[in-house]
Amino acid sequence: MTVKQLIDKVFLTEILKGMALTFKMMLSKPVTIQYPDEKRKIYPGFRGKHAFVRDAKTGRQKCIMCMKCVNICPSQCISLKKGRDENNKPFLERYDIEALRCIYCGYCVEVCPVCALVLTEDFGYCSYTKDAIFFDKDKMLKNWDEFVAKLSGDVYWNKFWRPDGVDIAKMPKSKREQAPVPIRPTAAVPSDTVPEKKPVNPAEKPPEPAAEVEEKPEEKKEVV
Amino acid sequence: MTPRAIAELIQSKFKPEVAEITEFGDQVSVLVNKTRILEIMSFLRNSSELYFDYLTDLCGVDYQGRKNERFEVVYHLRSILHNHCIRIKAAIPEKDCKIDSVVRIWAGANWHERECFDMYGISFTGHPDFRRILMPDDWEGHPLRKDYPLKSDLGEAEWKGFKEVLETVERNKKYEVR
Amino acid sequence: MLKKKELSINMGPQHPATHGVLRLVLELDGETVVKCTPHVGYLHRGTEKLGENRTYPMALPLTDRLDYVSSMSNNIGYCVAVERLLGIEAPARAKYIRTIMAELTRIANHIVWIATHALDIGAMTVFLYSMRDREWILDLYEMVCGARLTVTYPRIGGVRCDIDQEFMDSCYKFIEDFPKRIEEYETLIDQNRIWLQRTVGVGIISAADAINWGLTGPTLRGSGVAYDVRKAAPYDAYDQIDFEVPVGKNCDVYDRYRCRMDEFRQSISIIKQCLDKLPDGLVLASEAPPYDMPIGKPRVMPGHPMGEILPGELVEEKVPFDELYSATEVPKGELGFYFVNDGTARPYRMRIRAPSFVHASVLPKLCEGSLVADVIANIGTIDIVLGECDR
Amino acid sequence: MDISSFYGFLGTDTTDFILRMIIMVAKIAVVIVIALLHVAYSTWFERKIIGHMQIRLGPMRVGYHGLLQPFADFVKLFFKEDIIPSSGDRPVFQLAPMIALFATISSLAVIPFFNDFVIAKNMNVGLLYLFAMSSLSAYGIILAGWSSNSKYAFLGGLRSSAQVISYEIALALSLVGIMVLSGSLNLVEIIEAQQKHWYGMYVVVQFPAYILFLICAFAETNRTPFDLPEAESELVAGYFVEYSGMRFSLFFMAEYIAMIIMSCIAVTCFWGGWTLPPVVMKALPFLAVVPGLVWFLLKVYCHLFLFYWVRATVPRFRYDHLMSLGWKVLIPLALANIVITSIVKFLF
Repeated sequence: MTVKQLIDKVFLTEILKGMALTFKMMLSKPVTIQYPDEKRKIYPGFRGKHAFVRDAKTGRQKCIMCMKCVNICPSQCISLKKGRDENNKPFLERYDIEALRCIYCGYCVEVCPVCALVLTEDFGYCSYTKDAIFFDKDKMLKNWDEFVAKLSGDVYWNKFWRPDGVDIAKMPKSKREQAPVPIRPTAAVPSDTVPEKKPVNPAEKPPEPAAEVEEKPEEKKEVV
Repeated sequence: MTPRAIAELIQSKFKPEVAEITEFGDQVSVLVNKTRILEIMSFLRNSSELYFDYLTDLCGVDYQGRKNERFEVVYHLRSILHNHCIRIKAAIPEKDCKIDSVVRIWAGANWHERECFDMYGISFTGHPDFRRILMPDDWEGHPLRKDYPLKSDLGEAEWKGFKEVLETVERNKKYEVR
Repeated sequence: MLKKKELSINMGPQHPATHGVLRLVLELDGETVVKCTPHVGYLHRGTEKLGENRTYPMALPLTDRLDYVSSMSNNIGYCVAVERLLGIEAPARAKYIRTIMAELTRIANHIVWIATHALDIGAMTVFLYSMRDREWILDLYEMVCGARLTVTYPRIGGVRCDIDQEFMDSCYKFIEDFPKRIEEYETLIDQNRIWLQRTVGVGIISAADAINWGLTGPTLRGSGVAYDVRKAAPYDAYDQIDFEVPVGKNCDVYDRYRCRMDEFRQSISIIKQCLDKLPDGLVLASEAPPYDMPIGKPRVMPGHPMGEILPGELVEEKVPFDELYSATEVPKGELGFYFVNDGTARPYRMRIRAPSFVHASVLPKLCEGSLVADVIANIGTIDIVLGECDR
Repeated sequence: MDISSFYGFLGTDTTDFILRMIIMVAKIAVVIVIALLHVAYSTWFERKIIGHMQIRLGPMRVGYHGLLQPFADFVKLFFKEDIIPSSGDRPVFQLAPMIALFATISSLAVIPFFNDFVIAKNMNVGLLYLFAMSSLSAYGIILAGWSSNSKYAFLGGLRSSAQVISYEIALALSLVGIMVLSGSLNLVEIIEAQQKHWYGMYVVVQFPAYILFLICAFAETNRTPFDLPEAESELVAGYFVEYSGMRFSLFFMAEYIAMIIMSCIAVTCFWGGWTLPPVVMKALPFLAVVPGLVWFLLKVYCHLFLFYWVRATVPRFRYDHLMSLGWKVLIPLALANIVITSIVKFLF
């Protein structure tokens, strides 16, 4: 045993060093965040509460009922029902996400060909009932409104709509051309006055998603 | 030694036991009969040129309807000294669903074999502490078998503790926050 | 005559020091453990069965839930395995990104380990210091993939999205800062005489025994066996990176602690090299399967009248199966995936060789004959997560 | 106790006796209330100190920086359900926390807080009384561990009894040096004896004994690193694992009062109690206007801070190491200290 070791042993050097560290830390700034009062920074692309992108032109969701999200959801928490209106045009009758089953993998956002789905940056949603965390079509749109109300700026872009570093050539056309979505309604039509189930006039509809409505479900059938 | 060479060495040593050698990528598997598995394994463990001192993994596979022998027990062996590995598979028929335990050779096989029994119902003779491991002790059936129902409308018949669980849920309903 | 009877204690499944729902039945003679029987399975979710009924991309998020403190490494292990099975080569950039992520995860995992291990032994402050630093890594995860714990960031054939400059800067800053943080932990415990008394000479397992029991990772390396999958069978960018494998020599809890502390430093060096060398390019291989991978039909023997083999039907001629065992070095040890593939996009058999499962099995060997307090030190030193152990 | 008052009761001077009794009761009430307030705020103080040492904030919600937290805790604990294990020994289970609390709280009787303020004045076996009471509180712990009929609690109780027995000896021995130097067991006289020297504090001449005393005090009060009886990672909570609500808080209070009492003993025996060293008083005579209680409390707070500081820094001992430290290190050192002190005292 060297002299130094002896000194260390008798005078509890290492414990005193530790105590010096804790004392120093006592005077330094704590790292705690007082949560509801201050919030930590959330990075773009955070996978939180589900929402439908409200199309600024039509004021409705952009879903084209291609069933891709339903099919790849690993926890099978999405269900979709396609209805036909009186003109025999398909429309989204039901779209339900059981958020309590969701595992927030974000596959649905990435696979959606028209970027209709988004996992927003809201994470603090909880409730005493399961119904409040069961998102149907209207709630998904409402989630979007709540989310964009907190955003500054005019457009929103989710990084999983077209992930960086992935070959764009392999993405569907609508995805390649997807621009950041405007978050304030651009058309004169206020969103809540648009009837959800109005008879569809093909001329009024945005051409691109309508074109895909016809082909996607067939493609899905092949897959299964 | 390359996996291929190891497989051929095993074949030359235990000619009648080796049923098949398959290769995928750089991995070679040797299908052997289960009767002399302990002998083969001791050879692999103790021979100085092979020296498989390390049992990486032991698991079962259910080939229901696909192969003659329904089950296979798969041993992944590795030699840390020589840095080579091999896969040994022992075919197990459904009727005689047991095989000798290799716990005496690799102590680490203990829990793997218990799990294999738990999931496939393959018995390991000579195992020191043979009982279920992941499933409850009173569980019926072996969940990883291919004929185990994924979803069942049998309700309580699926698991006899199910009824009890339902009763407990009913009893505890009054404590639920509304 | 007085009759002697052991006091049996149920440690767990709800116990602050069993790191989850591990249950140990201890037979005590005074404070000495005579017999220790671990019981696992309280967190069994049937991941292997679930995996057999999902396509390869869909089963990827399941692996997050195995070892939930190092979910990124599990993802990478799974992706590497599936890539080997499907014969896909990830682009170089993706490989480097994965290596960075795997090493960040190693740091994050070891942080949780040192935190809980120290907390079990009573050094509460280390817990909070290290959790502070883990937060940074979780922020890095969130920056790159939007999730903090169950990341699902890698995907088969690469990674989900590229890393950006903000991530690089933050990561550089982290690796610059982190050595100081390690010194803080070490100031509190490394030479502390109480820590030494609690760890040196406790939970000894010799190198031969450790190999025989199938231990891997730092738990094995603490016994002086320099076995590391990153060196033995390199994957991702590990063959282009220069790093050392720290080993212990006394085979006790303290040496395993030292091994992990040294791995912190090695991981920092690996991350630094990867960031420096990071090549340009895409992060997803062009042949990578899409998320909605078509399931396809199982391979059958040629000329079979049914086209497909029905259950229960005996087929004399064998069906070709692809079999692959792929191992990666996750922070806890060797995570192996064994796939049997019948040609569909679903594994016919998915087996997860979880390091925690093997490590938990060695507890009786470590604990028997030692004191109750050593049981706690031993649970800490094997670094188990029950999500992975029970699968 | 002031024995003369009992003579008064038998004699004619009854009013005088009643007056003395009233003063005595008032004194006791004041001391207990202040002690309990100190307990309340020492929990807050501890949580804050340890919080900041662990780069946290500690309680922040109840009142300004959590200042009302102790009361919130009290209200919560008071209204919590009192669970008694059905297979436990019910009367003993209920009695144990009270024994623990009252044994510790009665130690306050002999602590001289300032100039003449001692509840039991002229108690000439003050130190012995303190030792007796602190051992008695171990009964509460042992009984709690036994009566809970839980194995964890039982182990905690066993550990506690062994720990208290072994450290009691070292604790007492570490104070023998003080007794030798002051020639008294009366705490007031010990303080007065310290005033006779220019340094005014025995810590200067008895530093090793002081360190021994501190270590033993940590062990006596079951504080980290000697918190084996309640080691939360091994025995969950040790002897009070089955206790809840108010009974739990009695143990809690007992622990904190014991800590305060240990600090008081350290201050009294080593730091000159309410006095300042004569050399300081001579240099800075204006300090005389500050009441002695302030110095006393300041010294006590410093010791409490030390308790918290150590808790934030060190890991927990293992049982066998604890025992070997007590018997193989502390007791021989304390004995050596006694021998050296006696020789030095004899020679000079």
